[in-house]
Amino acid sequence: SDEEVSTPEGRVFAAPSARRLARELGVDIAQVDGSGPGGRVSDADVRAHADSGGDADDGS
Amino acid sequence: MVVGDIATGTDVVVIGAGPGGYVAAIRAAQLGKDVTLVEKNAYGGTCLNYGCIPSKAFVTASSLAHDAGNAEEMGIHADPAIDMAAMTSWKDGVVDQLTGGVEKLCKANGVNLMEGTATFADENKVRVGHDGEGQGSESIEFEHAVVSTGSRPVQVPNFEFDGEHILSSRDALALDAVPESLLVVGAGYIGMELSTVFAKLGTDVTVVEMLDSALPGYEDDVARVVRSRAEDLGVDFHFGEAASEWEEMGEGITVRTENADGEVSEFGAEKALVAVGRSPVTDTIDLDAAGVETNDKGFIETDDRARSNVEHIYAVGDVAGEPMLAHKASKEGQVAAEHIAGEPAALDYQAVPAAVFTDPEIGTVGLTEAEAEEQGFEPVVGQMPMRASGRALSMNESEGFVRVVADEPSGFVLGAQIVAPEASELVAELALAIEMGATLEDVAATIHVHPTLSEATMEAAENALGHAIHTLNR
Amino acid sequence: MVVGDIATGTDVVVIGAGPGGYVAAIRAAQLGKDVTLVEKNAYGGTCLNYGCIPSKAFVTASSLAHDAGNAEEMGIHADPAIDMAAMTSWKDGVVDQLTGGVEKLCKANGVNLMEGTATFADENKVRVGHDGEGQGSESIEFEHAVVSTGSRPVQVPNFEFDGEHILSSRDALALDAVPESLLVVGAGYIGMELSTVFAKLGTDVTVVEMLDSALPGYEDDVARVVRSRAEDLGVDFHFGEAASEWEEMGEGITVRTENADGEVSEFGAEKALVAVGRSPVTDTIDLDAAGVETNDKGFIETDDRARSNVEHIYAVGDVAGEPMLAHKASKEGQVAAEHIAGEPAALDYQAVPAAVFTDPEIGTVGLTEAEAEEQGFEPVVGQMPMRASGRALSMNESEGFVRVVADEPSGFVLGAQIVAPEASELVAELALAIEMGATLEDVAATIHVHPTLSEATMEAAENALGHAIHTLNR
Ligand SMILES: Cc1cc2nc3c(=O)[nH]c(=O)nc-3n(C[C@H](O)[C@H](O)[C@H](O)COP(=O)(O)OP(=O)(O)OC[C@H]3O[C@@H](n4cnc5c(N)ncnc54)[C@H](O)[C@@H]3O)c2cc1C
Ligand SMILES: Cc1cc2nc3c(=O)[nH]c(=O)nc-3n(C[C@H](O)[C@H](O)[C@H](O)COP(=O)(O)OP(=O)(O)OC[C@H]3O[C@@H](n4cnc5c(N)ncnc54)[C@H](O)[C@@H]3O)c2cc1C
Repeated sequence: SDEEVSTPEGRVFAAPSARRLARELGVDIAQVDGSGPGGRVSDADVRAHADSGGDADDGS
Repeated sequence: MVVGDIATGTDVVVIGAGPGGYVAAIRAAQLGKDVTLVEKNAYGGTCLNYGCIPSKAFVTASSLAHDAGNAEEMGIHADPAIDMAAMTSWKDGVVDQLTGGVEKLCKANGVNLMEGTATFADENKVRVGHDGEGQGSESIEFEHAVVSTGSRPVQVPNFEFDGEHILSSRDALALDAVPESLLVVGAGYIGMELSTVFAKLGTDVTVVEMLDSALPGYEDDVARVVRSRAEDLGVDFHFGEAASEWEEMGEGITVRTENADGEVSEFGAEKALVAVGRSPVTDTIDLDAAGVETNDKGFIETDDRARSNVEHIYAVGDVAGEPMLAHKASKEGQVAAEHIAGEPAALDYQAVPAAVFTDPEIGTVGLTEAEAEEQGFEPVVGQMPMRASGRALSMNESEGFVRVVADEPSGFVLGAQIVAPEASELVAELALAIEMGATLEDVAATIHVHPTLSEATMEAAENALGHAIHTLNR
Repeated sequence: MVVGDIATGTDVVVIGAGPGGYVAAIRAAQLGKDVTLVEKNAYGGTCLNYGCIPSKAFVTASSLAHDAGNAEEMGIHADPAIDMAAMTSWKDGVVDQLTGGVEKLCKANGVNLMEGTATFADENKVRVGHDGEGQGSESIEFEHAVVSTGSRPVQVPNFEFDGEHILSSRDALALDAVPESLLVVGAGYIGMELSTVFAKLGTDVTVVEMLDSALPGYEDDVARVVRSRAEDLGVDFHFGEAASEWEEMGEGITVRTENADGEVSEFGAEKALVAVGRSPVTDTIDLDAAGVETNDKGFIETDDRARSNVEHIYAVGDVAGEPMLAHKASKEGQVAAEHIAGEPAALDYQAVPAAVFTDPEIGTVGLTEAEAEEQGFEPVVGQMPMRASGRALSMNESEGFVRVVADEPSGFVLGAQIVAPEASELVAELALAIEMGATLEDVAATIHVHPTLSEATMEAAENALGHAIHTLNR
C-alpha cells in the first residue's frame, strides 16, 4: 500500500468503468487522450485508443 | 506435526473473518473458487464485534439521550436516565444480528468456515490450531492465501489492559455502568468518538494527548469544531502530555503524565481508556514460513492487486497498511478475490473516504488544499458554513462546514472536508464525484433536495466557482 | 393611475421572493443586472416561512421527543414533555434567521428590495401596490420579468380555512398547543409529514384520503413502509373517503366523508388539517395585461429557458408547474437569471430529486423501473434492505431499502427509490450519478465509508450487477 506519487500530469481522470475497460483491453489509461472536460477519459476514448493499436500495458 | 493432523486442499484460504477477510472469501466463492475462511474468534472481526458497529451504536444512543435532555429550547423537556447494562446488551444484540448475517452470507455463497488459529507452515500450507475440546490442528494446502488478520490496540508501557482500571476500546464498549469519570489517553478518532459518547452519557471526561491537538492528521479548522463541541460537553483536554504510569487510588486510579519538559501531572479518574493507535497482527502467523515480508511497522506491503511479495499470497485490511479502515479492508478483499479469480481488478480508486463519528461528524475524501498544492495542482476551494444551511438550523445545528477542493484550471473535484451533522453520509456524493472525474460545475449543476444538508455540497462547489447564492463569494 | 404613482426602471423585475424568486434575483444581480425584487408578504416565500423549513423543524423536534421516549430497548428511559408554544417559537426563530439571511444576501448582492403587491400593467410594466400606511402604488418598467408568485393550498368545498377548526398546513405549523386529536384530509406528502409529526407529539391522528393509498404517486412498496410505520405510531387511515362537510361538536368538530358508493362516515377530532394539494398563484397578477398565458390548471407553461409565451417574461417555481418543489424553483430561477444575462443556461438537468420527510424518509430521483421500461430502456434493478445495513441497525432502524434502477445494456443509472433514515441526504449521490451518466459499476466501485447508510447505495448497485456481498443476488 505504498503511496503513489500523483502529479497533475500523472493522474488520470476517468470513471471507474473506464479504468476497468482499459485494464480489460490491456490499455495503459495514462496514455489515452481524454476527450471530456479537462481531458477526462471516457469509455469511447479508451476504445479508440485500443483500436488505434495503442500500447498494451503489462496487465496482471 | 501434531497428532490428528488432517490435510485438506482449497483454492483459497482466507485468514481472519473481518471486513477484509469475509468480503474476500464471499467474492472469491461467488467467482467459483473453493474457499476456506479461518477465524479464531468471531465472524465480522474487530469491526463488527468491538469496533465500527458497537461504537456507532453507542454514538447513536448517547446522542439521543443527550439531545433529548438538552432540548428545552426546542420545547422538549426530558431528563433521560441511562441503563448502561441495557444499552450494552442492545448493542450486543445488534452485533449478534450482523455477525450472524456474515456467517449466513458466507455459507449461502458456499464458503467453508473453519474455526481456529491459522499459521503458515510453508508457502502453500497453513496449519489451523483448535483450542479447547477437540484440540489439535489440521493443515490446509492452498493455491492462494489472503492474510486478513487485522490489528490490535497499541499498548502504552505500564498501561496493560486489565478491563477494570485500564480499558481498551473493546472494554469501553462493554461496560455495564456509566463511569463517573474517565481519563482518555489519546485524542485520535477512537479516543474522540468514545470521549464524546461518555461525555454525552454523563461521564466526566478528561483527555490527555501527547501531540498538541485533537484529531492529529485532520486540518486545524476541522478538528477545532469537534474539539470545541467536546469542550461544550464538558471534556477537558490536556495536550503535550504522555501517560507514564498509574496506580489505584480509592475506588479509582491516579494517572501520571509527563510533558516534553519532563514536568509531571496527575489525573484522577474512575477508569482510563487507552486509545493511542493500532498495530497489525502479523507477528503471530509465521509469515516467515511462507516467505512473506513485513515493513518496519509490521505491515505487509502490497501492490495494486493486493499481493504481498509472494505472488500468490495477498494481504488486505489493517495488515496491509494505512488507512486502517473497514471499507478499505473490504475493497482490498474484493480486489484480491477478483484478481485471484482472474478478473481484471485493481486497487485503482482515486480516494478512500473516512469519517469520524464525533459531534458533529467529520467526513473527508481525497486531497486537502495543501495536499493538492503539493501534488502540483492549482487548487481552488469553496466552502459553505452550516449556519447558512436551512436544514442544519432546522435541526438546531449550526457548527461546521462543507469544503470542496478542486483543480482550478480543469475544475476537477480533488477532495472534500466536511464537519457537519451526517458528514459520514454527505461524503459519499463527493467520493463519487472524485471517482467519476466530476468538475465543480457538475456538482453545482446537480439539483439537490431542499432542505437538506447535502445542499451545502452544491453551495460549496458554487462558492468555489464564485457564484454561490447562500454565501458571499470569495 | 393611483395618486402618488412613481415610475422607475429596472433591467429585471422579480415578483415574489420565494426560493424561485430570490435565487433569480440574486443570480441576475451577480451577473450585473439591475434587479428589483417585489414581495408582498415575507422574504423566503412559502418555503422558508410556512413550508419546507417550519415542517422540517417540527419533523426533527417531534422525532427527537418520540425517539427518546421510546428507547427503553437502547437503555434510555425518558418521558419527554412537549411545550408546543416553545417549539413553535423556536421554529419561528429558525425561520427569522433564514429569512433575515435571504434579505441580507439580496442586499449584499445589490438587489433592490421592494415591499408590495405586483400586478402587470402591460408587457413591460408592473404596478406595485402598497398596503397600510404609505398606501399607494408605483410603476416599474422592466426589460425582463420573472414571475415567481408560488402557490396556495387547494380549498376543499365547505372546508374554508379558519385557523381554529379547519387548518391549512401553515396554521398547523403555528399551533401553540398539541391537539388531542387531528383529522388530516389528504395523504399526500404534506399530509403524511404532518401526520407523522403530530402522531409523534402524542396527537391522535386520523387520515382520510380520497384515493386508495397513502402517498399516491409513489410506488406501492415505498409508500407501504411509511404507511405501516405511521400506523405503528397510531395513525388511523381511511382510504376512498372524500371530506364533504363538517360542524362544531363540543370542543371540537365532526367531519363527514363520503366514499365512492355515497356512503357517509363521521370522524370526530379537535381540529382538521386540510392538505389536498396546492395551486399556482397566477390569477391575481393580471397576467393578461402582459399577454402571458396559463394552462387549464393555472400554470404558466415555460420552455427550457424558463420563458413563458412572452419571450422576455419568465416563470419559475410553483407557478411553472410540477414538481412543486423548492429546489426545482431555485434551479429555474437560476436558469432564468442566467439566460436573461445572456449566458448559455438551460433547464437541461436529467432529474429532479424529491424527498418526503416521514419516518422513514423517502428520497427519489429519476425513473422507476416501470417508467424506465415505458421509455424503452431495458431496466435492471438492484436493492439493499436496510435490515442488512450495519449503520441502520446501530441506529435501531431496520425498515426500508435503497433501490437503484439502471439500463442493463449500458449500465447507466436511471433512477433510485430510497425509503430509509436520511433518504433525503442519500438521494444526493444518486442524483449526481444520474447527471454524470454514471454506470452501476461506477457507483459500486466507489468506496463508501463503513458503517454508513450510503453503503446501501453501493450494495444496491452491486446487487443489480449480480455480485452484492451483503445481500443474496437476484
Ligand atoms: C473502537 C473502534 C472503532 C472503529 N470504528 C471504525 C469505523 O467507524 N469505520 C471504519 O472504517 N473503521 C473503524 N475501525 C477500524 C476497523 O475496525 C478496522 O479497520 C477493520 O476491522 C479492519 O478489518 P480487517 O478485516 O483488516 O481486520 P479485523 O476486523 O481486525 O479482523 C481480523 C480477524 O482476524 C482474526 N484473526 C487474527 N489472527 C488470526 C489467525 N491467526 N487465525 C485466524 N483468525 C485470525 C481476528 O480474530 C479477527 O476476527 C474501528 C476500530 C475500533 C477499534
Ligand atoms: C407544509 C409545506 C412543506 C413543504 N416542504 C417542502 C420540502 O420539504 N421541500 C420542497 O422542496 N418543497 C416543499 N414545499 C413546497 C415549497 O414550499 C414550494 O415548492 C416552494 O416554496 C415554491 O417556491 P416559489 O418561489 O415558487 O414560491 P413561494 O415560496 O410560494 O413564494 C412565492 C412568493 O411570492 C409572493 N407573492 C405572491 N404574489 C405576489 C405578488 N402579486 N406580488 C408580490 N409578491 C407576491 C408570496 O408572498 C411568496 O412570498 C412545502 C410546502 C408546504 C406548504
